[in-house]
Order: sequence, then C-alpha cells, then structure tokens
Amino acid sequence: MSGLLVDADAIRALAEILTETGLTEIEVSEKDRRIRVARAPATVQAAAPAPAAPVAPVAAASAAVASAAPADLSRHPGAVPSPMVGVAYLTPDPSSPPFASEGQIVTAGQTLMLIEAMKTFNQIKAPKGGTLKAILVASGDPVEFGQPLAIIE
Amino acid sequence: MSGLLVDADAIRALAEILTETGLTEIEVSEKDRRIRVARAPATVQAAAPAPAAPVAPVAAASAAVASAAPADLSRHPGAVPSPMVGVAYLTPDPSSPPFASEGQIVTAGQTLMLIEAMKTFNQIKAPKGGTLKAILVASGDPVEFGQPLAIIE
Amino acid sequence: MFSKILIANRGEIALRILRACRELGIKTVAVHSTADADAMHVRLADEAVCIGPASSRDSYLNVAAILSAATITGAEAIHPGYGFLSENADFAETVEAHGLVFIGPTAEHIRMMGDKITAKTTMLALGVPLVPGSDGELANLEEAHEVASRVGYPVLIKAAAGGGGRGMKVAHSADELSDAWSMARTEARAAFGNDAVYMEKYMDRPRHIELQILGDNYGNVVHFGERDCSLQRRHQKVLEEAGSPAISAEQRDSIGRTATEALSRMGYRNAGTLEFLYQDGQFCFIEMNTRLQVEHPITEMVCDVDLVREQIRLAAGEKLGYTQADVTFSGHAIECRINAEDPTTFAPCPGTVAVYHPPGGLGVRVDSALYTGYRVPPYYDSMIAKLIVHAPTRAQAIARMQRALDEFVVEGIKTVIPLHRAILEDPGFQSGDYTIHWLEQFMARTQ
Amino acid sequence: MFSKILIANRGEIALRILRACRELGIKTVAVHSTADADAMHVRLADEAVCIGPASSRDSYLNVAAILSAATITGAEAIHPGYGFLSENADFAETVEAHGLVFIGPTAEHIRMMGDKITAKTTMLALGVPLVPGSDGELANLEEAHEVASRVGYPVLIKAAAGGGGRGMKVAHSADELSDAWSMARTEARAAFGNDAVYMEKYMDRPRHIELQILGDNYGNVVHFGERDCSLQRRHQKVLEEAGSPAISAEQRDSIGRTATEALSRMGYRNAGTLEFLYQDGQFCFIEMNTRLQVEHPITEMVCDVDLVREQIRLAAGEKLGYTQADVTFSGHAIECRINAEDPTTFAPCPGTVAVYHPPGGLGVRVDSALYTGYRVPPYYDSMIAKLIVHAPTRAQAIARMQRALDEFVVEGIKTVIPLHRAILEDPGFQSGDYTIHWLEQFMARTQ
Repeated sequence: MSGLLVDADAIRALAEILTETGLTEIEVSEKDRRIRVARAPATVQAAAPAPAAPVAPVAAASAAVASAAPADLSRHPGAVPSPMVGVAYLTPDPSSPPFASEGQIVTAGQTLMLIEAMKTFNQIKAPKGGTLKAILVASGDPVEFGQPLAIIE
Repeated sequence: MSGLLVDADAIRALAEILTETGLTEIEVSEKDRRIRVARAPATVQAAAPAPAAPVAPVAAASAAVASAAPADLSRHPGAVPSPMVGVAYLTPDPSSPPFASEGQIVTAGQTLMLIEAMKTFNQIKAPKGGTLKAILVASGDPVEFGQPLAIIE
Repeated sequence: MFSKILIANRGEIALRILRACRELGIKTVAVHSTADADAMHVRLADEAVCIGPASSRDSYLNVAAILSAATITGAEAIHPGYGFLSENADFAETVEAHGLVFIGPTAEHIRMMGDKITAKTTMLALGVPLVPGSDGELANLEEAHEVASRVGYPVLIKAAAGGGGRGMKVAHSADELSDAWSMARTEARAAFGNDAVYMEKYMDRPRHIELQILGDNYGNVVHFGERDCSLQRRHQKVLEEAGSPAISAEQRDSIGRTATEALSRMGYRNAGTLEFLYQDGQFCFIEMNTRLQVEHPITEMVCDVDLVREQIRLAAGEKLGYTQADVTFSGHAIECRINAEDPTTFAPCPGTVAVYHPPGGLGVRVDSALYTGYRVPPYYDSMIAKLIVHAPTRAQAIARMQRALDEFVVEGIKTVIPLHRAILEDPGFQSGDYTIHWLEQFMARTQ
Repeated sequence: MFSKILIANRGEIALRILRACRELGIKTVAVHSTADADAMHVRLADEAVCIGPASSRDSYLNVAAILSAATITGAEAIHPGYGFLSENADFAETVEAHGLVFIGPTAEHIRMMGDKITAKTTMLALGVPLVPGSDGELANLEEAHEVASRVGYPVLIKAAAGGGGRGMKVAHSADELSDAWSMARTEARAAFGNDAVYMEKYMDRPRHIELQILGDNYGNVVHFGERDCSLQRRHQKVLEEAGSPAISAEQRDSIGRTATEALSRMGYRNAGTLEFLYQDGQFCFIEMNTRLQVEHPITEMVCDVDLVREQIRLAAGEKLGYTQADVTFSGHAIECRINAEDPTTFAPCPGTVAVYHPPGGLGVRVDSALYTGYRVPPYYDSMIAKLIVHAPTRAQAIARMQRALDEFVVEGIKTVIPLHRAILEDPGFQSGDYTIHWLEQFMARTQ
C-alpha cells in the first residue's frame, strides 16, 4: 500500500492565500481528501480582535485629545467621519439655529455642521440620506481626522 | 495485527513545507489515513507546556556546555541524573573494564560510573534495578547538575 | 520657556523630542496618521491628534492639519524633527505667521540652504572651502588645462546643466584632459542641449564628514565636532562615528572655527549641520542641513550635550550660555541604524514585531519607538531603531557595539542587524581607513 | 588577560559581568541553578553549567560545584558579583588554592573586613574616623560623663555584648545620662548576662555615604567619589545618588584622601567600598564592603569608568594606569532599584513578566536580566532591574528619572516603580535634604 499522497503544491498555494488574506487557518476538503493549513499569529499578546490590536505599552497614563471615547463609534456604519483637524460649529453663526438636529431626516449633501481649519470654514455634508441619529460633537469642540461627527441611519 | 504504519517520508516532507511556508500546522487526510504536523510558533506568550517554557530571547547564537542534547532525555522516567557538576568516568581506572555496559541488567545500588568533583571520586549508583538501556556520557565528559547519565528501564 | 510643544513627526525622532520636552517640563502634542494611532510617542504624549490618513502627503506633510492641531491644542511651538516638513521653508514661515515658534532656523536660512547653488556661493563668500575647481563655465581647453594644473589631477569635467552623472568625465592626468573635455561636451550637448562644462577636483576616495553646530538668536555659534558618515549605501547613511577616525583635534578646531565664524556672520540660529567631503586633509563643503540629524546622538554622547533640549531652549530665545571653550570631547561614539530591511537585498520588511528586546548596560543607548507587538507600518521610512554606544576609545566602542548587537532582539521582521555585525567584524572597518565607497565595496565583496 | 571567566552569580549582576567580559574579548561561563536555566545571562554566555537545584545553598553557594564547573570549562578566574559568595573569605581562598584567580581582594582582607570589630580597629589605626565614643567599656558613670562631654550630646549607651537594639539607650543631655546608664546596664545584664556598656555619639539624622575605591596589586589606590545611599527601608537601599547632595567637592577630596591612603597602606586590591555615617560635616566609618556594590553604576556614570572592566583588569595583574588626578566627576546620577514587590506592602511578587519594555534614550541606562515572558523565580532576591540616569545637574537627573520611570513597563508582576515615582515627586527628596530615616518617615506619611 502506498503512502499518503501529499499535495505539496496545494499546501503551498493555501499557505500563500493564508498570507495574502491574513487568515490563520484554512481547511479544504473534497470527497475523502482534506487539507488543513494554519499559522499561529506571531503576536506576543493574546491579540483580542480589537479595532487597533497592538497597543503601545504605557506605564504612565496619558490622555489623548477626544480620541478615547469615540473610538467605538468610528466603526459605526452610519458614522460621518471628520475629513480634517479643526474646530466644529453646529450653527452658521452664533445667533443662528443649528444646521441640523438629532432625530431629523437629512438628505444626502445637506450641511450638518462646519469645521474651521486654518481660519476657513468647511461644510460637512451628509454623505447619505437618513435619520440623523446622533450629533457627536458640540459647537467649539476640537476634532481630529477621522473622528465621528454624527451618525446617520 | 501490525502496528501503526508511520509514513516517515510524508511527515518529513510536510515538516519541510511547514518550515518553508512558515505555517504552524498542516493536516492532510485521505480516506482513513490522516497526518497532521504542527510546530508551535516561537512566540513568548502562549506558553506551551514545554519543559522550560519561557526562553530568553537571544540574537546571537550561544552554546551551552553539553546541555542542549540531553534536554529531552532528562525527562525520561528511567533517567539517572547527575547529582553534581564534575567529570564522568565509566571505569574505576584507565586499565579496568567499565562498571557497567549498555544492555546489561543492573541492580539497585550497583555502581554505574564515577563523577570526579573537587578531586574526589563519587560513585553514581543505579537508583533502581532494570536494564541499562543507555549510557549517555563517555569517560572524561564534563557533566552538569541534573544531566542524565544513563537510562534504566 | 514654552509650556506646550507640538511634535510634527513620527517614529523614534518623535519619541526623542517627547523625551526632551518631558525633561524640560513641557507638555507635548503628538500628531499622527491613522496608521500610527498605536505609536509609542502617541501613547506617551500628553495630547494626541490624528491629522490624516496613512499617506504622508495627507498627514505628516499636511501643513493645514498640523497647524489646526496646534491651534486646537494650544501648542506654542512646533518641532519638525527630521525629514517631512523639517526643511520646508514655507512651513517654517507659515508656523511663524500663525504666531507659533518654529523650532529651527529662520525660513530664510532654510530656503537659502535648500538651494544647493545658493548654499555653496553663500558658504564660499563666508570663507567655507568648497570642492576646488573652475569659477563657473570653462571657456576653452586651455582654461581647462590651467584650472586642472591649479587644483591637481584627477579632475572632473561636468555639464553645467547636468545631473545624474551624464556629461561627467574624469581626467587622471593632462594626457586625458583633451579627450575628457570633448566627451563631456558631446554628452552634455546630447543630454541637455547645452555643451557648457565646468571643472571640479575629482575626489576619488573622500570621506563624508559633517559638523554639528548650534546658534542662538544673538549671533553666538558653537560647534560640537564632526561625525563621520562615510558608511553609506545608495547615499543612505548606515553607520556613523564621532569623532572621525581620520580627523585630528587640530583639524576639528580649524574647520570648526571656519564654520562657526561663517554661521555667526550669517546670523544662523538653532541646530544645523555642515556636510563636507574630506580627502587628503581638505574639507570641501557640499551642503548644509538646517535641522536635527538622524545621527545627532553620537555627538550628544561625546560632547555630553542634549541637542534637542538645546534646540528647544534656543528657540525659546535663551542664550547659548557657553562658548566653544566649554565644549569638550570625551571618548568615541558609534551609531548603527537598524532598518526593517532584509540585510542582503535591503527590501523593506514591515510587519509585526513578535519580540522586541533592546540591549542595555553601560554605554549603550537605544533610540527607538518599537515595542513587542508593534506593527511596523509599510508607509514610512524603514528605520526602526538607532543603537548608539559610547566608550573611552574607538576600539572599546566597537567591542561595545558588537556586544550590544548580540543582545538586540527584534523578531518577526527582518532587520539589518546582521549587516552591522559583519561591518563591525571587518578589519577594514576596524582600521578606520574607509571612504564613502567602502560600504558598497564591502557588500560586493561579502555577498 | 584572562581568556575565560566564570561568573558565580545570577540575575542582573551576572549579565553586567558578562557584558564587561564580552567587551574585553573574554569568554564567559555562566553557572546556574535549575530554576535559572532560562536566565538571560545563561543564554548569552559562551558556556553554561547547571550547578544545582533552585536552593541557593545547593547552587550559588555551592563552592564545590562552582569550582568543578570552573575546572571542567577551563575558566581561569571567577567573578563573584555581589551577595552569595562574594564576601566569603574561605571561597576566595579555595579559588586561589585551585590555581584560579578570585576577582576581588585577598581572602585576608575579606576576612578582616567581614569582622565588624576588626574592620573598625583596623580603619581607626589607619586614620579613618569612626563614630566618636569611649575606647571600649565604660568603667563607671563618671567616665560616661567625661566621654559624653567630649563627644557631645546626644550620646548612645550600648551593651558591649549587644545587638538588635537591646541594651541601647540615648541620652540627649547630661541630665538624662544617669538614667540611661542604669537602664542600659540593667537591660544588658538581662539580655546578655553581661552589664558591660560603651558609649558612642548618637547620630540622630545621619546620611549613609559610601566611597568607591579601586586598588591594584602594587599599592596604587584611587577613589571614585561618594554615593549617597541614605534612602533605605529596613536597611535595604532603595534609591542612590552620586554625588551626594550634601557633600562638597572639598569634603569628597578630603575623605577620599584619607580612605585611599589607608587602603594603600593596607595593600588593599581590587574594588571596595567604605561605608560611613555622615552628619554635620563628620564622616564616621561603619563598615567596608570588599566587593562590587549593587549601586556601582551611578559611580560609573559620573566618573565615566567601567568598574567591572577595571576589576577584571586589576585581577589580571594590570596596573591602575591612572592617578587620583585623572578621576573626574561630571554631572549627577541616580539609581532606582526596581524590585518585584508590592509598592506598598513590599511583599515579593515573583511570577511571569507579561510585558517588559525598558526606557531608552539619552542618559538612561537599564541593568536588568528581565525579558518579556521571563518567570521571576521565587527563590532569590526580588531586585529585577536597576534604572540609572545621568544628567548634567541633579534637577535634570530627577526630571530624566521621572520620564524614564514613566516609560518603564513591567506587566504581569508588581514592582516598586510607583514608590520611586512618589519619592521623585516629593519636595523633600527634591531638596536633597534627607537622612537615613527619611524614607520610612515618607512612607508612613504617604500611606
């Protein structure tokens, strides 16, 4: 009786796919043949599937401007991220009503707020229509790149 | 009924592919035959229950006197560990026959060899009776504490 | 003194600046791209602002975003580090126009030194020696012969409109000059449509020597001796030494005096580095870097000075407070740049650092923002650490670097540590007798 | 010079010695217990020999095993580090009897200084000042009055046979002397069956100051200034400084001259440390350590000397090669001992180090054998790292230590890093005005 047939090419191909896709395990079977390849993650941590997995070890606590809290919301499918660093304004000028309010139906392209950067005011428009579930910043708040400004669902 | 047929060549081939591709596990099966090879990743955590789990990270290779090879045998249930650092001698003096030979039946308390330490010769006696399966050192070999000297089964 | 500084950089130099700020009791603002959210300097900074996506153009080179970040955090000064915006005169100008302090020289001096021709004519006028040669275009072959016999063979005939080695010919003796003259002109005409050529002394085995200087806002300038940066691969420095094995204390004093007098007359302020080609006892100015250099730590080790602290102090308007006589040189320092690259092909190797264990002990300094579990992003420079040693003698420094390299563990990604080991073991390197060509010859020889 | 040295120790000091050997081109033999098979110095050594089980008595204190290991590996010299066998005169003697070199002083000097009475009488005879007091036993109360008025109040009456504080009474003035005299004698009789008492000046707020010296085999002795080790908890040093905030350059020169003259006359060789109580400008010798000290790095930083390298050189019979005039002092250094202990209860915390990330950058040195994944064994000393900083001034050194402590990450086990942070922030510490009682008072105050 012959030994087990090892399909080396198939294994190499799977290994490549593993690398390319960042998977840690692939199992392929067909009738009574089956190949399974795995690569344990070379991480040191137990790498929880956190949004940003490796985290610099820090002894002393250090604060990060307005970046801790909205971290989760930034992955919300309806989040409107800030396209720039600046200061948010919810009204066209101090005496006017806000561009939009929570709960309101907004249409794609409708101005939601302004971001002031380098003394210019940039309109932040709704990327899609829907209900404005939440406005996540207040007038005068500093915002950083990618920070979620609002949620539209 | 014959024992399990081990397809050493297939295993070696898989091990090579494992190395080449950087995988940590390959499993191949066909009908009722199945081979799975794995190699634990060289991570620091995930601490497999290895005899000496955490290993100091070392960039440059460094040798350790007579400690690499016998590492596995030191966990052998029949191992006779060296009780001290010194030099092993298998004969009472250079012209005499050895105290014991491989394959021989030994009785508990029988002298197997000498370890010279601080100019004194210490008899290493069989801790139990049985077959002297292996003598793991040669006359004149330096031995360290805990190093397996012989295997009695 | 400032109470808050924005660090407009990333990686080890951002951490280097952060450390200096901490020790001065100054709050720090880290700005970072989305790819650097987990960077060490971001985690250690008092405040951090994400300024853009991974692409440098939209983050670390994004002037508007950096200035907005400074505004919203209330930073009073910006340290540009090296690379990115550090030698961008417009950035320096914009920073100052916004009422913030740019930690570096004036925009005018950055601009002046950024133009290589202007830099040379300025330095020449201030008495700093250049590569000897013709005063501009050569009128004819006779003039070429005159200049060549004045500067000494070998000489280089170069296209005035040239670049990239085209229209460039070497003549090793008067016999070869006529041919070189014709060929250079022919090539220049073909390549650039202009057959004007000029002549320079051909330095066939130069060293790359640079001089560290610091100036305050009141015309006081001191130098901190030279660094030998001859070990280069494709014009990238690989390993640097301070002092140079080829430069004597007298030579250091002499070129140092020339340089500090020139920069003092120029009114240069903050940190700067004059780069020279050096051969046969002659220093020839090639360019000036108007910023902190990657290899500044070796100078810090031999002069016992904190150059980043000094940069900040001087930018805040403080006086130097010491003179050239107070600057002393002690021992020898070496820096190895550790890049995340294959040590033979030099292909960059970004990825996750499975284990990071830096060497320690006496005389060893590691400047790195790496940590175990860190993902080296593929978007930026591949330099991940600088290993610096200091010891009483060059031989001891080499031995110390060897033991430190042996202790250094970076697993999960490839690094050039094996290349550094090989260099340090080589008798040619150990002799100290090398030129800017040495490293490429060494690699050709050993591979 | 030796070609191979056996390091008869473990932990950070074994690694410290290994580094010095490497830099001298000397091969190393690590000996270790079964518990230390994965220790850093074992992995980095050229050869490693397991000499016994976890218990120190059967491994690191096992003279026969260590000498056998030296024999089988062909080591020529043994460096004992600190602790374990380093101050064991019999060990030193046995090492030499086996034809090996003991890297340290002679067995005779170790023995002499190991006996605290002999040490004091020897030093007194060599002109080193002791705590002022009676010449031995006090005959009667009248003599007690005489001595007390000579040395000045407060004074301490101590049982000649005493120890552990029993039979020890303070008199703050002549009024109190009679009572103190009677009570001390009564207690001494009850505790030791012997009412003989003697008198010492009571130093109520002393500093612990020690002086580092090195001697060669030819009578040349130099000192490397003082270390202030006043910050102690239960007689364990916690944080050390060089120089002492309380000692002037003149005082250093003066006590240094006294000490080096004494040790030169004694023929002392290799490294040694004289410990003094210091108060009101007066140094009082208390004991001498005939070995390398834990806190030697701070001296190395301010004197730019490699003390372990020097120890090895001198043991190999080399001359010092420099005089006291060549020893210079530059800047200020601080060492924090990082113990694997709860920072408030000081309960030892052995265990697995989940993350180890030492601080880096300018002026920071870490001496530690830790690494990510290392298991701190429960059998030995709890000190896992020494964090040392050097800076031009004491204030800058404090700021640097603070930023380094903030960068230091040791996860998985508790360490005393929070205690060090608290000490460094305290205005009392920052003022430099502290005594050997300061730390315990500080802890009582802050907890």
